[in-house]
Amino acid sequence: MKDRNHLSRVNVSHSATIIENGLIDIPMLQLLQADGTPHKDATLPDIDKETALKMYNTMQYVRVLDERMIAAQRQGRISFYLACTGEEASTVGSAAALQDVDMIMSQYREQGTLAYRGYTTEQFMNQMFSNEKEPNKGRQMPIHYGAKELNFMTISSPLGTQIPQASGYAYGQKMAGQEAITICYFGEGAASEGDFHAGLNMAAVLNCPVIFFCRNNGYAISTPAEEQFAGDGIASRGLGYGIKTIRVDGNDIMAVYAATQQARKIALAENCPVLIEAMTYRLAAHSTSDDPTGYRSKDEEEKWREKDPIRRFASWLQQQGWLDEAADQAHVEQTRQEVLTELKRVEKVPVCVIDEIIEDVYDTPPWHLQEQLRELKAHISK
Amino acid sequence: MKDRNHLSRVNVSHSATIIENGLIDIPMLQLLQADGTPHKDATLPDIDKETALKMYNTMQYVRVLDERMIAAQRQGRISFYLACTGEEASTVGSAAALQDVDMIMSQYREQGTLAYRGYTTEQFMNQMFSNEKEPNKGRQMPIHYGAKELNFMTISSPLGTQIPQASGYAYGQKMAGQEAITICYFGEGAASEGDFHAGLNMAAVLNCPVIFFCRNNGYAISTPAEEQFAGDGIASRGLGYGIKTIRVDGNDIMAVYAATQQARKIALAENCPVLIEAMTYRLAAHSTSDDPTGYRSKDEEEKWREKDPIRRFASWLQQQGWLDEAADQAHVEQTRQEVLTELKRVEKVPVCVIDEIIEDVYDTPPWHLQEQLRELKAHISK
Amino acid sequence: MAKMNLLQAINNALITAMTDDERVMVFGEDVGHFGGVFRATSNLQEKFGRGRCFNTPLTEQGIIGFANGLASQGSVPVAEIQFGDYIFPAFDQIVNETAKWRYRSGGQFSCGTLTIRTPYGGGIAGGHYHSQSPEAYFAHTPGLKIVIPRNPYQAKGLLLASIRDDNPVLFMEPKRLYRASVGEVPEEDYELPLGKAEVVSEGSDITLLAWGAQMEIIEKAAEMAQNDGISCEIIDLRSILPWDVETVCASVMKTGRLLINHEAPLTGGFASEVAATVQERCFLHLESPITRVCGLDTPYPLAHEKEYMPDHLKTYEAIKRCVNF
Amino acid sequence: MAKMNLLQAINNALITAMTDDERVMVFGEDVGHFGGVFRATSNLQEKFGRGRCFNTPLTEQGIIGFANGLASQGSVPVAEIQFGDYIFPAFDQIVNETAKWRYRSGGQFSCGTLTIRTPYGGGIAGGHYHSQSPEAYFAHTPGLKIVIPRNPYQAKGLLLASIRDDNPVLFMEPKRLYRASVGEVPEEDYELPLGKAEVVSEGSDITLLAWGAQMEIIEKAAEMAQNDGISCEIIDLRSILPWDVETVCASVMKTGRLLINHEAPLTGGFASEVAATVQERCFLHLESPITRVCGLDTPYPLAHEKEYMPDHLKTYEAIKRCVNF
Amino acid sequence: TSAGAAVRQGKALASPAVRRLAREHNINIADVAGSGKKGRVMKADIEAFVKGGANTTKQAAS
Ligand SMILES: Cc1ncc(C[n+]2csc(CCOP(=O)(O)OP(=O)(O)O)c2C)c(N)n1
Ligand SMILES: Cc1ncc(C[n+]2csc(CCOP(=O)(O)OP(=O)(O)O)c2C)c(N)n1
Ligand SMILES: [Mg+2]
Ligand SMILES: [Mg+2]
Ligand SMILES: [Mg+2]
Repeated sequence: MKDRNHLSRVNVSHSATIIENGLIDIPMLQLLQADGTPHKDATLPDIDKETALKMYNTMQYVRVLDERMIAAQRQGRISFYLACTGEEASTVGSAAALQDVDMIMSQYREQGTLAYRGYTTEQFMNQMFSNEKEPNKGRQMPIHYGAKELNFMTISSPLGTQIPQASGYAYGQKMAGQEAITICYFGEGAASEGDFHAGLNMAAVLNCPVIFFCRNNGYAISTPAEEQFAGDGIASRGLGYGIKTIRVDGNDIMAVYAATQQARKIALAENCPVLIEAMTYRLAAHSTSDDPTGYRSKDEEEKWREKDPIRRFASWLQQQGWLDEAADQAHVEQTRQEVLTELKRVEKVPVCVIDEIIEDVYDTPPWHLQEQLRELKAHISK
Repeated sequence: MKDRNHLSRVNVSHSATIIENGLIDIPMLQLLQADGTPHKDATLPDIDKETALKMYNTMQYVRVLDERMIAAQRQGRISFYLACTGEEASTVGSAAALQDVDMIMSQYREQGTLAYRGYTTEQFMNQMFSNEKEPNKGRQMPIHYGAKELNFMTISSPLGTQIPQASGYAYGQKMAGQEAITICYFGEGAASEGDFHAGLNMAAVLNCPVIFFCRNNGYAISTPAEEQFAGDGIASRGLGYGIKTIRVDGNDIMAVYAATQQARKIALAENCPVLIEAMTYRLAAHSTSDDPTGYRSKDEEEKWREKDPIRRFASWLQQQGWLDEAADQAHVEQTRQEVLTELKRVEKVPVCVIDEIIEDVYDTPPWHLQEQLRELKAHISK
Repeated sequence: MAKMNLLQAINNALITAMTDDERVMVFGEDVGHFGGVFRATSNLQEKFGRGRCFNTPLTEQGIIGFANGLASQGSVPVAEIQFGDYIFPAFDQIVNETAKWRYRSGGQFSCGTLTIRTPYGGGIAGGHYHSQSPEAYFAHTPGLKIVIPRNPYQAKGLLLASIRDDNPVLFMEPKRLYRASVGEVPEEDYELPLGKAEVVSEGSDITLLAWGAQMEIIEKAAEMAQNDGISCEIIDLRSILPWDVETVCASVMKTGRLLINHEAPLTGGFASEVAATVQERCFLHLESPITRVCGLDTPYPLAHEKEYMPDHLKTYEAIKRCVNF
Repeated sequence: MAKMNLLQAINNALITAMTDDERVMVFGEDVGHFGGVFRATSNLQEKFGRGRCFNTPLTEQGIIGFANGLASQGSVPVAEIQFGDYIFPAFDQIVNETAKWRYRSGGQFSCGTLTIRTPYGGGIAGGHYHSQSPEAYFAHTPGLKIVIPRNPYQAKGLLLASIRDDNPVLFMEPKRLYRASVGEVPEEDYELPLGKAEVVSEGSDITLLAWGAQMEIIEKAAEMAQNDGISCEIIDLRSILPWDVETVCASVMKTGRLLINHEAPLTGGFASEVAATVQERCFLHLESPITRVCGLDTPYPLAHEKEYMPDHLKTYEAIKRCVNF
Repeated sequence: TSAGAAVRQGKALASPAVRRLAREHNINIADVAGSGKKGRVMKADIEAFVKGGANTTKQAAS
């Protein structure tokens, strides 16, 4: 047995050093200025026009989807919705830096990743109308997407649970010899859960190729970040786990793209986790059940509206001559129409047959569930 | 509503900065050298002879207690024991820096704090023999001490649970306007529990006057620290919570004493938590159920035996002219006798009457427990 | 008296408790300035200050861990878990710590002052993470009390009693009734007894037992049965732990039949405990098998919520089966 | 065949499973080079490498969270929780995640390959944190299977079946029997069925039902009853969820009497589910009330462990009460 | 009928409440022939048995 020395890296001092906030600076990577012009000393990631436009269009797409679905919820057509307005760059930018083989485990505000992967309007609608065409069979509330063929793990409401799960998934990918990683999204609120601690620590110790992507959007429902933690954001925790950490401007899609590309490279090459903290703002209400006027000012929202990630990227694209404003407007309008059309079509699709109520509890329904279904059907037929 | 800005403290950079291990140095406070001589540039805390000797004698006392009780367990006189050999300075040194009004919430290897508070040999024995004289009424395994009059919270086996509890206790002390803090002890293993994360984060956000005292003794049963975490010990996590943090040589009682005094002062003055990481080594087996030869070398143990905290402090005391070696030996021998005598006396004390089996489940036994007791007694009387 | 909905009655109870005893503190996710996602803690922070009503970080295990420590110190914490479905991260703190605190310390310390409030139950299109009724998960835990009110009057009186009872209480609020249930509530301070079921209406042919939001369901079913000439005795259990065996058994001795209704899945639900106990104690009085009308043994579904629910129709059919057995 | 104790049988099953399928991975606190505090995972790291058998940090919620993710990826995790008493921090991951994974995703993903092993039960002077029998806490959770073996032969066959069953299984090991129970175990690969009870011996006057370590107890009690001329049918439930209603009811239809024994506290224990179901299905056959011989409704004590235990004497007395009802 | 006896396997088929009635009348319920489905003993059977009449005994019924 080799000797172990858990003090091998520790230096001695003879007067007390108090380690505290402010001791280290965790800067935020920003490549594009507010007007879309790159910072002078910034090196932009290599990106082709096609990818850039796909990223842009996906952001626009989810913005439109959010608007339409909030309206649909107000009209009572769906029961619930949760928008990502203001945070489109974080999720779309990171998704664009991944490969399709990578598993996405998300919290719930990451429709941008899903749209980028190719989830169609019809699929979105099927999920939100809980109908029989939805692979999750209408068993979960709206926004709990899941798409095996897109390597997008079905969303689960309890917060933080996906964090240690992502470590385990990534460990499995590594053991199976796959050239793939797992990315795990969560909010700065969810990062207070015990599962966050467990997941990050395990990933570090067990060398799991996983990207922990924290959307620090300033709020967890009504709770502001300052009542959520007292440290320097979530990034400052990376050090405590021995996890390489990058903080990025979540409203700058180029910065998010670059940081995630780099994180993926590190995770794969070194078989280790990387933590990204994207600084952004939840411009939307928490969900359609929420009214933010109860806990924050319009003024504060307004300041952030000016940092709109879509506008910033549009400006850059225009500077490249890749985006024509009129065509863009037309495209957005077309998307709106398409969403509306699908919505109208899909809301007529029926829900699953009642037999599905007992499926997927186990691999096959045990006798007692079969009996319960028989009784239920007999009752319904009365 | 005032505007909030969770980015107010964040600087911007235009190229990615990766935050990683090694970025900051968390030195370990050490005041006494291995031979007991103070480091040249060290300022020792003010300490009078009486306090110093009380600390020393308490260390010796628990060393003796541990030896005797391990023997008693081997002889089948008690069912279980857990020694703190090698870690006496961490617990005794920190206890000495507290006031009696401070609440102690410990993990299980902190008999030094209890002995320092004045828990008697008889009390130790009562607990370990689970007898009727024990305030916990023999309901828990040996070493699960609890003493309300000494402000020592009854120990609970599940690891880490006391950490958020300590935050809550301290919050209550603050709200009640007491000039008191809570100290919470735990091992580096327990620090992996989700409760650790919750407890530290809540203490920081809710301004709780609590000292989190981590004994990093290199092992959690058989699991070495390197398989427990990948960061720089537990201290490096303090930064992530925005908690003032001190790392200290856990085998140097003067350093532990100084650090804890300072921590207490900060906690009270600023109404905030302080994290202390004491670097030490579990010279003992994990417990009497454990055999460390299965997972570590004698050689490694030997290296640490040379850092014996008791010897180091003895040397310093001798240098002060406060300790006479012969008298010390005699005192140790006397302690041994006293422990043995109490052991023999107490092992004859009976356990609680059977009626106690239903007490303290609720404030008063509800009718169903009374009925269960009646049936049990009827059964026993057969 | 004032007309209040269930949320207002709870808010009113909290104000009463906090006014009466300054050791009472209310906290949880979003309960501070926002007043909770259901607004049960509205205005408390304004009235009693940030020290006594505050947001916590988003960690249920932390909330209950913190509350346990605070209770053991002598304060009177009323901790909110935002949804009953999210109480499970705190399961260890509740089952291993809260419940065993007094016993393990021989009564030296306890969490007797702790109350945990949480909304539970379905019927709100919430799917399996906003609809669970987890009472049975806790009912296997000596040391806890579990209390569930059925309307605003009950809610205020039982919550005040829970806060003041010297035992930790899990107080579960039927969220389907939060705004739907409205009734007269005394403005003054009053308590209703813990551990006591209430015979809501007397009858002779069968005893119907439920709690919380399902009380409406069995009452509706009883009305339907009444039209068939079946006389139902209706009991609100109110306390799940310890539960009122005496009242329930006295009723079953009289009627000879028992039906228990709960929303949680059948297997391992609390109805099983009731049935097991009653068949033992009232054996020779039973005219028909004790019947459980409960949720299916599946996660709480969304699209088929209506079918899943043990509603008045299923209950009515079961009553007839019992009586005609 | 080889003589093995229960621990060796488990170790042998793990070796068999890991040899057979390289996706099988074994992990938990101290399970790596040390081989687990009870040594159930001895030599696995040596044999199969650190990648497939490893220590985890000390976090039960993390262990199960990690295992859930790993299972959903297609690996076959066998996660150990060091003591059943310490499974509660993982309660959320098990009850809200593991169990609902397949359902919520419409079968797209599942944790079907997951097995959670944990020692449970008392009789080892462990007090309330090393003695609990938490099966009932989990039995209210559709989507889980719960399996408990009574001896080495059963342990190997049931564990292999659990690992290979395409549903998450909580496999609870009676730690009192770890070294105490020794028996012949085939060295080759075999499986015993999940969801099936076993009639261990036939009888006509009363059915005795138990699982795990309590099987010894009811067998002993049955012997005593035999001397009084009472013929007991003895059933090992083996699977707590889903449980074998058919076998148990068939037996009770025959004997007319049922006694259930478990170590966990009475209230809300799994015996209540069995009693509730059997009284409904075998109603007209019951000669006497279904009787539960269980732990007291207190935390598991230390000094009074012996008195707390539902032992053979209490069981024997209860048998007589049933038969002479 | 013999079929009924086979189903009953020597034990009575009856609700506990009916069993109580039998106890109150001090009769062995196994001696009573059931008029209900599969030979279930009903309250009326007990009452008839109490009033007497050899043809209400189990032997007579089988
Ligand atoms: C375990 C758990 N507790 C509470 C909730 C209720 N809840 C849903 S979202 C939310 C806030 C989450 O905030 P954050 O993680 O910052 O994400 P964001 O909404 O800002 O994207 C809360 C408390 C939940 N879903 N799960
Ligand atoms: C929740 C929980 N999980 C597991 C255990 C079993 N256990 C007891 S002590 C221990 C190791 C603790 O190590 P550490 O915290 O470093 O303290 P040390 O023993 O080194 O003082 C373990 C795993 C437990 N008591 N509680
Ligand atoms: Mg947020
Ligand atoms: Mg340790
Ligand atoms: Mg109370």
